[in-house]
Amino acid sequence: MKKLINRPQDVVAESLRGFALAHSGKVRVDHDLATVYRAERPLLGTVGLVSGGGSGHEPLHAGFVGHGMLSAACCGQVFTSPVPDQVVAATQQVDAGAGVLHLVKNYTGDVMNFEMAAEIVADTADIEVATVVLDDDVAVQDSTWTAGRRGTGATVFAEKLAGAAAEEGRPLAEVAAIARHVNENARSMGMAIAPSTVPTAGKPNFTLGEDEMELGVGIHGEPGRATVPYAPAADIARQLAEPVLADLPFAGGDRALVLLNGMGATPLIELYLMYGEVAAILAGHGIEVVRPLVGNYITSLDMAGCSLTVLRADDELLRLWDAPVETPALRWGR
Amino acid sequence: MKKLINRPQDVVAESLRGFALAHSGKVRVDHDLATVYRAERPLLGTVGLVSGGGSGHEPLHAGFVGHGMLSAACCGQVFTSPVPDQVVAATQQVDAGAGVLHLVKNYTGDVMNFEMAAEIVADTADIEVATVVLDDDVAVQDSTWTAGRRGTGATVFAEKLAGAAAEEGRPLAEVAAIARHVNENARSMGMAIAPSTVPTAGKPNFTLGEDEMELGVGIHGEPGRATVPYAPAADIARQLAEPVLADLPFAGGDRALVLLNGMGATPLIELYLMYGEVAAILAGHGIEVVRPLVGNYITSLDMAGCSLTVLRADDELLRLWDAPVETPALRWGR
Amino acid sequence: MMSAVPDPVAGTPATLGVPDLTTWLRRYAAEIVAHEQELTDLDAAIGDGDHGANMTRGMTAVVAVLDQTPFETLDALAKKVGMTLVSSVGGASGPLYGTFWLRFAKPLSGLARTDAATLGLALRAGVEGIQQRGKAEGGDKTMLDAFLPALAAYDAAVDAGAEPTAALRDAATAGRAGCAATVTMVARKGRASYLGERSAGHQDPGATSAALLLECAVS
Amino acid sequence: MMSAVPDPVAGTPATLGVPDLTTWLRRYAAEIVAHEQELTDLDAAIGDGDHGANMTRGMTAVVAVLDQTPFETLDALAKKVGMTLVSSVGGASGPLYGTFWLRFAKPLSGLARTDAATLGLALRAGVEGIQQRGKAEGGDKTMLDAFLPALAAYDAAVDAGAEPTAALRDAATAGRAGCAATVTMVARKGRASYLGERSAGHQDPGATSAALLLECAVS
Ligand SMILES: Nc1ncnc2c1ncn2[C@@H]1O[C@H](COP(=O)(O)OP(=O)(O)O)[C@@H](O)[C@H]1O
Ligand SMILES: Nc1ncnc2c1ncn2[C@@H]1O[C@H](COP(=O)(O)OP(=O)(O)O)[C@@H](O)[C@H]1O
Ligand SMILES: [Mg+2]
Ligand SMILES: [Mg+2]
Ligand SMILES: [Mg+2]
Ligand SMILES: [Mg+2]
Repeated sequence: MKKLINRPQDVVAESLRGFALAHSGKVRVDHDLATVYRAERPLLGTVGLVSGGGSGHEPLHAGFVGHGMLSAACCGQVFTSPVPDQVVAATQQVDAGAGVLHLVKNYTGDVMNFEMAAEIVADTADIEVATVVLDDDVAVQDSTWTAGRRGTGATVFAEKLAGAAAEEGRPLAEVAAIARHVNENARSMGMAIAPSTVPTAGKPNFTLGEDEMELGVGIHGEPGRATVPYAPAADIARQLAEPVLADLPFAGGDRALVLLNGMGATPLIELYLMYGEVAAILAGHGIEVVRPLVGNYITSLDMAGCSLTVLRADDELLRLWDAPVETPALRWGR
Repeated sequence: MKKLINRPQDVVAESLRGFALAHSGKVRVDHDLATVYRAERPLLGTVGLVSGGGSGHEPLHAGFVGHGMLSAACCGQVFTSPVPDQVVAATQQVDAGAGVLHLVKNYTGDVMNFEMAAEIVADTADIEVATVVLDDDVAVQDSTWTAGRRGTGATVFAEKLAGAAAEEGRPLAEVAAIARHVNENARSMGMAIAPSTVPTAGKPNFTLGEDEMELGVGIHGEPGRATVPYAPAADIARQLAEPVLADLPFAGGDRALVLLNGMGATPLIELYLMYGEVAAILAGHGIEVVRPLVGNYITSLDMAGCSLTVLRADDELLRLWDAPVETPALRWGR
Repeated sequence: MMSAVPDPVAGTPATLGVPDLTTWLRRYAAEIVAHEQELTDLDAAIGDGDHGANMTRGMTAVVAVLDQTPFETLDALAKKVGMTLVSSVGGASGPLYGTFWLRFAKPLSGLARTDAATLGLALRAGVEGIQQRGKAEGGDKTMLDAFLPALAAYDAAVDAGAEPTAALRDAATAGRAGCAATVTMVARKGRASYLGERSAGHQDPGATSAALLLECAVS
Repeated sequence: MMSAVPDPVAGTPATLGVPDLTTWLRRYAAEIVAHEQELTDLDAAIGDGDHGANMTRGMTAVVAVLDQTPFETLDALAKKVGMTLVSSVGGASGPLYGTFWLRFAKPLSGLARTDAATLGLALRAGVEGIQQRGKAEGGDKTMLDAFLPALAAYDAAVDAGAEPTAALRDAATAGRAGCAATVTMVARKGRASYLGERSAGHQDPGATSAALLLECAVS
């Protein structure tokens, strides 16, 4: 395993050190609790947005802390959800009297740690907490008997759109409703041509032959639902888009926000090419992409591959999307 | 070779197709000549900025077309400079009466093709053209008897800073002087832990053992000056920073803009970690980083590694850096 | 599996005291470190490859607590262990093992030593805590597939009049068997469930660390 | 190296006409395609691995022109070839080979056929064009290391009274030898120069495509 790191156990702490220096003045990092805050104090009476999860998905979540998006991001170890202490501290820090929304990707560990944190906050502080769990990944069968679907690309949309609503001063219930609405109207699917390597593990999580790819992967280097033959981009786009579109289902005339996301080691030249293929398929279904986003936004360390997220948009979501945002990874309007 | 592509020969054209769709309304793409323009017409009396080069370095250059930065980017085939036809057309299109600056990275092919284009423009049109050749890479020995140093990370700074000057309505000579000033005050050095693969070549340009890395690489997948033992990030940072700082040389008290750049396949978590190491070294030399930039800005396809660019800053450069920019890859202030 | 540490329970067959629990935890920490790569590899196959690092981080933190703080009662010790795991592990295993020890503490309130029956209540409370927190059942291919049969075996032994050591030994044997049985299961909870049928054929990492935990009580 | 195409010059030993140059170019295009991987591999070793793709793209464009447009004079044909290469190749080789043909055209102005001496002037003009454009010299490990000895051999043959075919054959032999000599050279121009001493031990890709070009004139 070759990576630009020192000791594998120190990766998250040391990366946060660089992150803090790279964005000083904009964010503040609590290094003891590996938690990133906006540099500016929250506006009194606005809802706080706390998210977090395992590290290795950069820029998610730390890169989305800032005006118009998250109030705080709790960074776990690589692919390991944060602990309740982090979430409790963040919740207390960002509360500005209007309550705090926890945005949680649906993984057993994330759900349980945020749940314990919410219990602790309920027991010890007078802060209203709402939780929205994101589970947009159609690669996983949904069922009450399983861990359910994973939270992936919809998280980026939820953080931006709920963040914009919070910035408008809307109450906790409405901000949470927006995040829930995003989750209900978004679907994702991912694939990989090369696995990722967790630093402390030291070797790839799965192996693939020269003519194989992994379909339905998540963002934790876990193998996907199936190993299938490596295929041209046009074919991959179809294998991602069809299950996504069929699941909601999306229909002709729908407007959509689309994220064509890189898994961390796939260069932009390929992501744009993939986006061209996906856009053609969506156009063929009569779906109008009103806001496309192409790049590395929710990654899986050094995995090579991509994921597609389609979010059915309405005027309100579009307005929230276009609202100013100023974070390390997403910025416009200021 | 596995990539998210269709036919290797079509990569550039198809990627540009997706790029055009992803940024429609902001950029306009001439697909016949593989050239990207701003969607809005140039302001009369402002200098046009044309750059370009081989593809495979995304977001450079196409991702830097827009308000406050480039007027047009001519995209060559992968790692192959554009042809004069592209540059001639771009120069004619973006001229708004104040002349056009060609920003050229110092590679034999780029220099000759831009040179031929400038000759053709001089012969056929009444457009004043100035050319600034960027050669900031300290890995290569400079000499009038060789091809000279490569243009790498300084290009990003030159495009932003000259672009801001052009946006202010300053005359061609001044805009060119800024680009030249940037080049004279910037130094870069790169390294790789894994090589890139040119799609049409189908295999990596060089090979590295599990405990080797390549020091002094450029951005064209070419081998570096030396294969050295793979080392921890702190050590790599030293191997990049020391030759960079010694070359200008930089001195205690200098203020600097710093680019810690990913080569395409290195995830942000590692780039931030590397930035932390570099920042510590710069601080140790008494150099104050006034504007850091961490991410994939000038890449080498799917090469894993990073490069460091340090630009000695003054108040004017800082002001130009902070000026609004609105491009696919760099955006603030609007 | 057998460690060189002498059996702590052997000298006090009828009860388990604070020093015994301390020795158990230290031995577990050492075994986790020794099995870190194995746990990580198991997790890489059907999860995300961090279970070894997670458990090592957690048990290292527990050992640091043991080194620093003397405990008078079993519940104070177990509660601190639970809180330490919750605060240092993260992921699925952090809240689950954390909850195990937090709940384990309750029936032992104020006790410096416990007999076999009360220890059984503590184990049951701990395992039920895992069930409540994780909403999994036996057969879902999780740590419960080690804990549930272990608990049943413990209770059966105590019902038959066994002392803690013997009952824990039966629990460890059943836990290891339960862990082995996860190999053929299709996961319905945790990360491995994403793999569907592909999860069969691999031993569950959490069941493996749970089997280890039980073995460390007696070996 | 020997192609199955019959020698075009053989039938008209004293002169080289438009059909001969056309055949030369078509043969070169075919040989470039046949050697694409080799040129790419050579370029990967000391450059950026695109010389094969570059030359294939350029010569494919040239063949498309030949298929579409009839040419009456050598200079019209050569000029169009040069412009086509400049417009389709890019990189270092595009301007250099483009300039070669653009300058090659000049001494042949208005001619449908050329004798050995005038052809020599055209070759010289072409090679000098490469030198002017690229500012390299012999020994810098570039295509010039094939072209310069080839030109000298051509001139010597013509001075000794050779017809075009024979002179071109000498040029091809010298070009191939010059290309082989690049193996030991340390590059001072082009991308390979970044490697410094490490560039030694590899044959220059541009010298290889140049040697091929000369061989295609006669084989
Ligand atoms: N809902 C659950 N109930 C009980 N145990 C679970 C549950 N989900 C996961 N586990 C256990 O947790 C183990 C994984 O732990 P770990 O790898 O540390 O966390 P993560 O899955 O978050 O990476 C699994 O092997 C399984 O035994
Ligand atoms: N200055 C120069 N003069 C003559 N030939 C050169 C010069 N620079 C490069 N070359 C030739 O060009 C060849 C490389 O061509 P190519 O790979 O197509 O372009 P690039 O180097 O831009 O990728 C080299 O092998 C060398 O023979
Ligand atoms: Mg995990
Ligand atoms: Mg090239
Ligand atoms: Mg795990
Ligand atoms: Mg080349």
